[in-house]
Amino acid sequence: MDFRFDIILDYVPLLLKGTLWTIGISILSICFGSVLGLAVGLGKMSHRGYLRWPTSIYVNFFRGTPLLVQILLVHFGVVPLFLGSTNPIIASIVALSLNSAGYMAEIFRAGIQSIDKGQTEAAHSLGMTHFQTMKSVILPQAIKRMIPPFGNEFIVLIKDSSLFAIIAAPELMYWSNAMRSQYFKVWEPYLTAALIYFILTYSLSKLLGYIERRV
Amino acid sequence: MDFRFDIILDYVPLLLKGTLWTIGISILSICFGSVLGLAVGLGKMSHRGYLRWPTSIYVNFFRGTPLLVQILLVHFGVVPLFLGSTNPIIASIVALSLNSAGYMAEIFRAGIQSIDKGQTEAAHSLGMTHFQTMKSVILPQAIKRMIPPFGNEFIVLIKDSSLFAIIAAPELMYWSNAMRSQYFKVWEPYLTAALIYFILTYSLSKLLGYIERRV
Amino acid sequence: GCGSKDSGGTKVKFATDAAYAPMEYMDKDKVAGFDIDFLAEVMKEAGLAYSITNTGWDTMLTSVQQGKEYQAGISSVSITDERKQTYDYTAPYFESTNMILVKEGSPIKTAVDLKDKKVAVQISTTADTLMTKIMGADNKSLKRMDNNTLALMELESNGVDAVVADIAIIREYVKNNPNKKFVSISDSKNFESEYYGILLPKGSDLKAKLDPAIKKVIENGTYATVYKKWFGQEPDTKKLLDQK
Amino acid sequence: MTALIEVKNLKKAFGDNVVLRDISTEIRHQEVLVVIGPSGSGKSTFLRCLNLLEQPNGGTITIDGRNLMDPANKINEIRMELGMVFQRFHLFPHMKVIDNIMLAPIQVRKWPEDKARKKALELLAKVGLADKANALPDSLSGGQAQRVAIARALAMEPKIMLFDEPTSALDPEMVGEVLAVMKQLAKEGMTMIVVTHEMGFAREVGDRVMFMEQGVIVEEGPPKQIFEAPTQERTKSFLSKVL
Amino acid sequence: MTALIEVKNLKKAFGDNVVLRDISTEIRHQEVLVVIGPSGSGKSTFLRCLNLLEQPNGGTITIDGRNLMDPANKINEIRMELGMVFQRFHLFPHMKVIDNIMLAPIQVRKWPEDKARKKALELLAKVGLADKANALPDSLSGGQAQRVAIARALAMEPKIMLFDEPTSALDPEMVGEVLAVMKQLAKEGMTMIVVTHEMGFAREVGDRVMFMEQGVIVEEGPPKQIFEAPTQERTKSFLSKVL
Ligand SMILES: Nc1ncnc2c1ncn2[C@@H]1O[C@H](COP(=O)(O)OP(=O)(O)OP(=O)(O)O)[C@@H](O)[C@H]1O
Ligand SMILES: Nc1ncnc2c1ncn2[C@@H]1O[C@H](COP(=O)(O)OP(=O)(O)OP(=O)(O)O)[C@@H](O)[C@H]1O
Ligand SMILES: [Mg+2]
Ligand SMILES: [Mg+2]
Repeated sequence: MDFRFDIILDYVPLLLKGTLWTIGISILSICFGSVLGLAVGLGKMSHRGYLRWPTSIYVNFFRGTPLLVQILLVHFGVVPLFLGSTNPIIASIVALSLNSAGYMAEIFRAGIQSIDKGQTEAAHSLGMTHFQTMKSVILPQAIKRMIPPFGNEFIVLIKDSSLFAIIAAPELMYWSNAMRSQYFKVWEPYLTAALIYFILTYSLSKLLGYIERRV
Repeated sequence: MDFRFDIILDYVPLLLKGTLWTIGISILSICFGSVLGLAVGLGKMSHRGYLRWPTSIYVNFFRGTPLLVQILLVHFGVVPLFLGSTNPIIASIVALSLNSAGYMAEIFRAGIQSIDKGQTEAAHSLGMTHFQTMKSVILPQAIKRMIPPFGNEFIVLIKDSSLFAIIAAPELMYWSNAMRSQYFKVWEPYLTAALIYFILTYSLSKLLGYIERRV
Repeated sequence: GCGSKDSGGTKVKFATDAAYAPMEYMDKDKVAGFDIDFLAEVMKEAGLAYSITNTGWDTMLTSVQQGKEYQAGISSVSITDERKQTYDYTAPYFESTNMILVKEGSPIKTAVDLKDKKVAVQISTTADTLMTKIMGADNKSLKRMDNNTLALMELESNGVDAVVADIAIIREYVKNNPNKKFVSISDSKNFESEYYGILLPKGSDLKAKLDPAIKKVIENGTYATVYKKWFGQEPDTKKLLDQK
Repeated sequence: MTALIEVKNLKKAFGDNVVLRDISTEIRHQEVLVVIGPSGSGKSTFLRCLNLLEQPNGGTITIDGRNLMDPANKINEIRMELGMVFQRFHLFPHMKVIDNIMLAPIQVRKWPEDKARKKALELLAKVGLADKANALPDSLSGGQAQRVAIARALAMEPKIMLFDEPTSALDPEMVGEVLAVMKQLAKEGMTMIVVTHEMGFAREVGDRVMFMEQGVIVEEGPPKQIFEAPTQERTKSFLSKVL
Repeated sequence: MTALIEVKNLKKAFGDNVVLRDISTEIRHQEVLVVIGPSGSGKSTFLRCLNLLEQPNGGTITIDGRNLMDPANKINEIRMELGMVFQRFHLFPHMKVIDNIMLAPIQVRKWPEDKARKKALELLAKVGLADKANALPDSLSGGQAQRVAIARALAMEPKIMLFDEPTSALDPEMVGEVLAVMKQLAKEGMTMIVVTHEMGFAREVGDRVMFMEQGVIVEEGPPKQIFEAPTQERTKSFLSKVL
């Protein structure tokens, strides 16, 4: 096999630009996804049917269908509805946020339910309200337990963002595809992409391991 | 929007055939992936460096790079090496098994480590060997705890199998793409696919919930 | 790049799927290719400001159909009766035919020989449509790959006996891989000529502006210059102009 | 003198499992009531009903004249009047000892921070842990943690203290230090309900001992009478096992 | 008569934390040794070193003439001679009571199943649980679970039984039934090392009491002497807290 390093070198600036987009899209999505996921997760744990039902459906839908399909629905359906036109970057962030919220909701739920019921009871016995208990007692503890699954979700999200190449969001995979179609080559673009993704996810997992030990 | 149910009806036989392939590929992959994942997971927990190192790298690689890249590597690299020519179905099963083994390894590890250390000590204090303890005491308990993450992994795998459309494995997404290609329509094929994927993953999660309660 | 909000202004916005070298592809971060150069000449002739964005295939199809964000698409889209139900086209601007690529020494001589062989095509192309007709929609030996690069890789790795793709693609590939011992076969009997047109929403008023400009560019020799730049030979402009 | 807590025909079931059958009793101001009984007899459930950690299925509970079952009474205001100490401490592990104690006064009683801190330091001194204000709960021994838990409950200035087996998760040599704090509290006139297996404490500090079994009060009376001359067969047999 | 267990200069540290400093003692055949001491003094670690659940850092342990530190001795064969009972039972929750007891004899001693079953039923009868053979561990009370754990250890026919606070996770009314089984064992001549806070048991059944603190043996001797006339200040102060 004639592996052409020259075309990789040619594309390095664009691949790096794409990597920055990948990182940016992922960070924004995990932020929005976490906020939305917390709301959905709390809704799913609620005693009230009118909160529990729709949030359950939300989680089932976003966890139960391929991201690919969700991307197409957001890109061609949701974004044009609000903006009047398509926009691959906004669609990427919206789709990935909605999708990861489904997973984050379950992470929040599991994290909260992993806290000993005694903590809640102790807070209640002191006269604290449900909201005060959640805010000052449960969430601070739950969030610490959520770091590992949260980290996994972030890693998944970075890899999933590669799917946005199909709606031409200018992230890492998009430029790999451009390289492929210019030179009719598969290995050079995709092995390079794999390496970059690996560096991203591996450093992230090391970072998270470090945070986990520190907290 | 003019939603054309007639072209969906046209494609129903092919979509169903594709669904069967999706199910078949997923089941075979989760089986192979579990066996391999158990081996890798035990290796990762080993005290011996020569077992722990390679298995760690395996897990990091398969969890740290996009499946898309792994598919291409297996399809154009690994399978032709052994068979002399490409074969999309074998490549799908191999790639998905290797990939899910990386995740199953972590599931096994977490499941085993979730069992109270006292169980191991009790077995050891009775004179049981490490292997006997694992087989008769730890694994039977760990496997029960692993049902939920195992179920999640199966669901992820079903959705991931949609990526095999790009190397023309005749699964559900492939026929949806074919439908899109024939009629230049996006909604009909992809919404139909989303619905079928949802039915698959939703029934699976219900089934797993049932098993979990029964065991 | 990303599109701007204002679609009703002066600029005509074109979408393309720049993954089809040499017709249209990404040369680093710029869209390049025959279609792109040709479009530049046409828009100059028509006196219209325009921009072109790489949106990917699906986005192009969907958004041109709506006609709101992108008013036209240029991406080696063959004019077919099926597609005419959903879109309008400008006058044809390019004659293409599909070609077969096989390895040296292959017994395949014509398209009919492909019937019981394994064939790879890019999904959604006219090659896909043609081979679907010859081999049948549910034939497992017909591998509809995500893109032509994968189809060609499939041939290299012995996954298929032949690839069918647009002549420009096959030529570009052979040019790029001179030492790989591939043979390209044209079969005008089974693979009729097809014509590319610019994709427009149904009832678009752009057709009235673009058609004369296209005619002019072809007639005044500009077309031939661009064609030669990309394919190194003279186009058959008479045949193109005769098409309706 | 009228009762501070009045319990009438209290009933509680979990599904089919009837845990409290028909409990009626009164607790007077400054009284120390010791509750004993075998595991599963409903002792904890009884305590937990008093501050509505469990919702009773029937009967009435009146605390300081307020009917707990009346929906007009805010549950959090009632809970402020009852301090509770649990078997397994349930300190908040992510907060320093002093913050554990200050949390509820600030959030619930809306005290300014310096007032809450002053009170917290006072209470820490009282339970003998003035030097542990900035320690994290995980660094405390069991006996220390339980004393902090007592201080935390006292910080809300409750009228009544509920103790649910406060020493049974402790190593034997730490039991004494917790019981000492409780004795001191009783001496200062706190009204207390204590579920415990420490018969020495019951004898010395209890004004009244109540023996529960299978959701009913089998027998109650002054410690001397219950321990030395129980009238019921079941009381006798239980005491023979634990004394 | 020579010693069944001989411990010489035993040392054990976890990282910087030296837990056993220099332990030397002997246990004779049929002797019952009771180990007492405050939390963290190294009592559990001492027991766990005897059957190599912890690897000692120094010193020698000789059991029935075999040197534990000698790599030629198979660790599993040594462990077969020592039955261990833990504070929290550690029954295997996925197996019926009888299968818990039969597991090791079948897998380790390679007994045929019917022999193992016969032995298991015998032992269940002995601990008073003949009717629980087919119950699952989770359905047992604490006292029952601990008696099953004793039967499980006895099924391997060990020469020595080690008990690590076998009653301190139990409700008070269940302590008696477990101690009764242990007394019976002692009477039948089993060699036993018992870590416990049950001073009544120590006095009645113990041949010798050993008081540990901070990884050393502070004092040892017959129960009467240790409880009534301890020579060391530390022993006195500990006993004053727990008696
Ligand atoms: N939240 C609950 N859901 C269902 N059953 C419960 C719940 N809490 C307690 N029970 C049941 O109620 C009964 C009495 O429990 P309770 O904790 O009040 O007993 P107790 O006297 O405090 O026993 P112990 O001495 O073991 O603490 C038990 O059978 C228990 O299983
Ligand atoms: N696996 C371990 N790793 C690190 N330190 C340990 C480990 N096991 C015990 N220790 C430490 O060794 C010391 C003695 O522990 P050990 O359990 O032997 O005490 P103990 O006398 O049995 O106390 P207790 O009465 O609480 O059971 C403690 O400081 C403990 O923190
Ligand atoms: Mg209780
Ligand atoms: Mg211990």
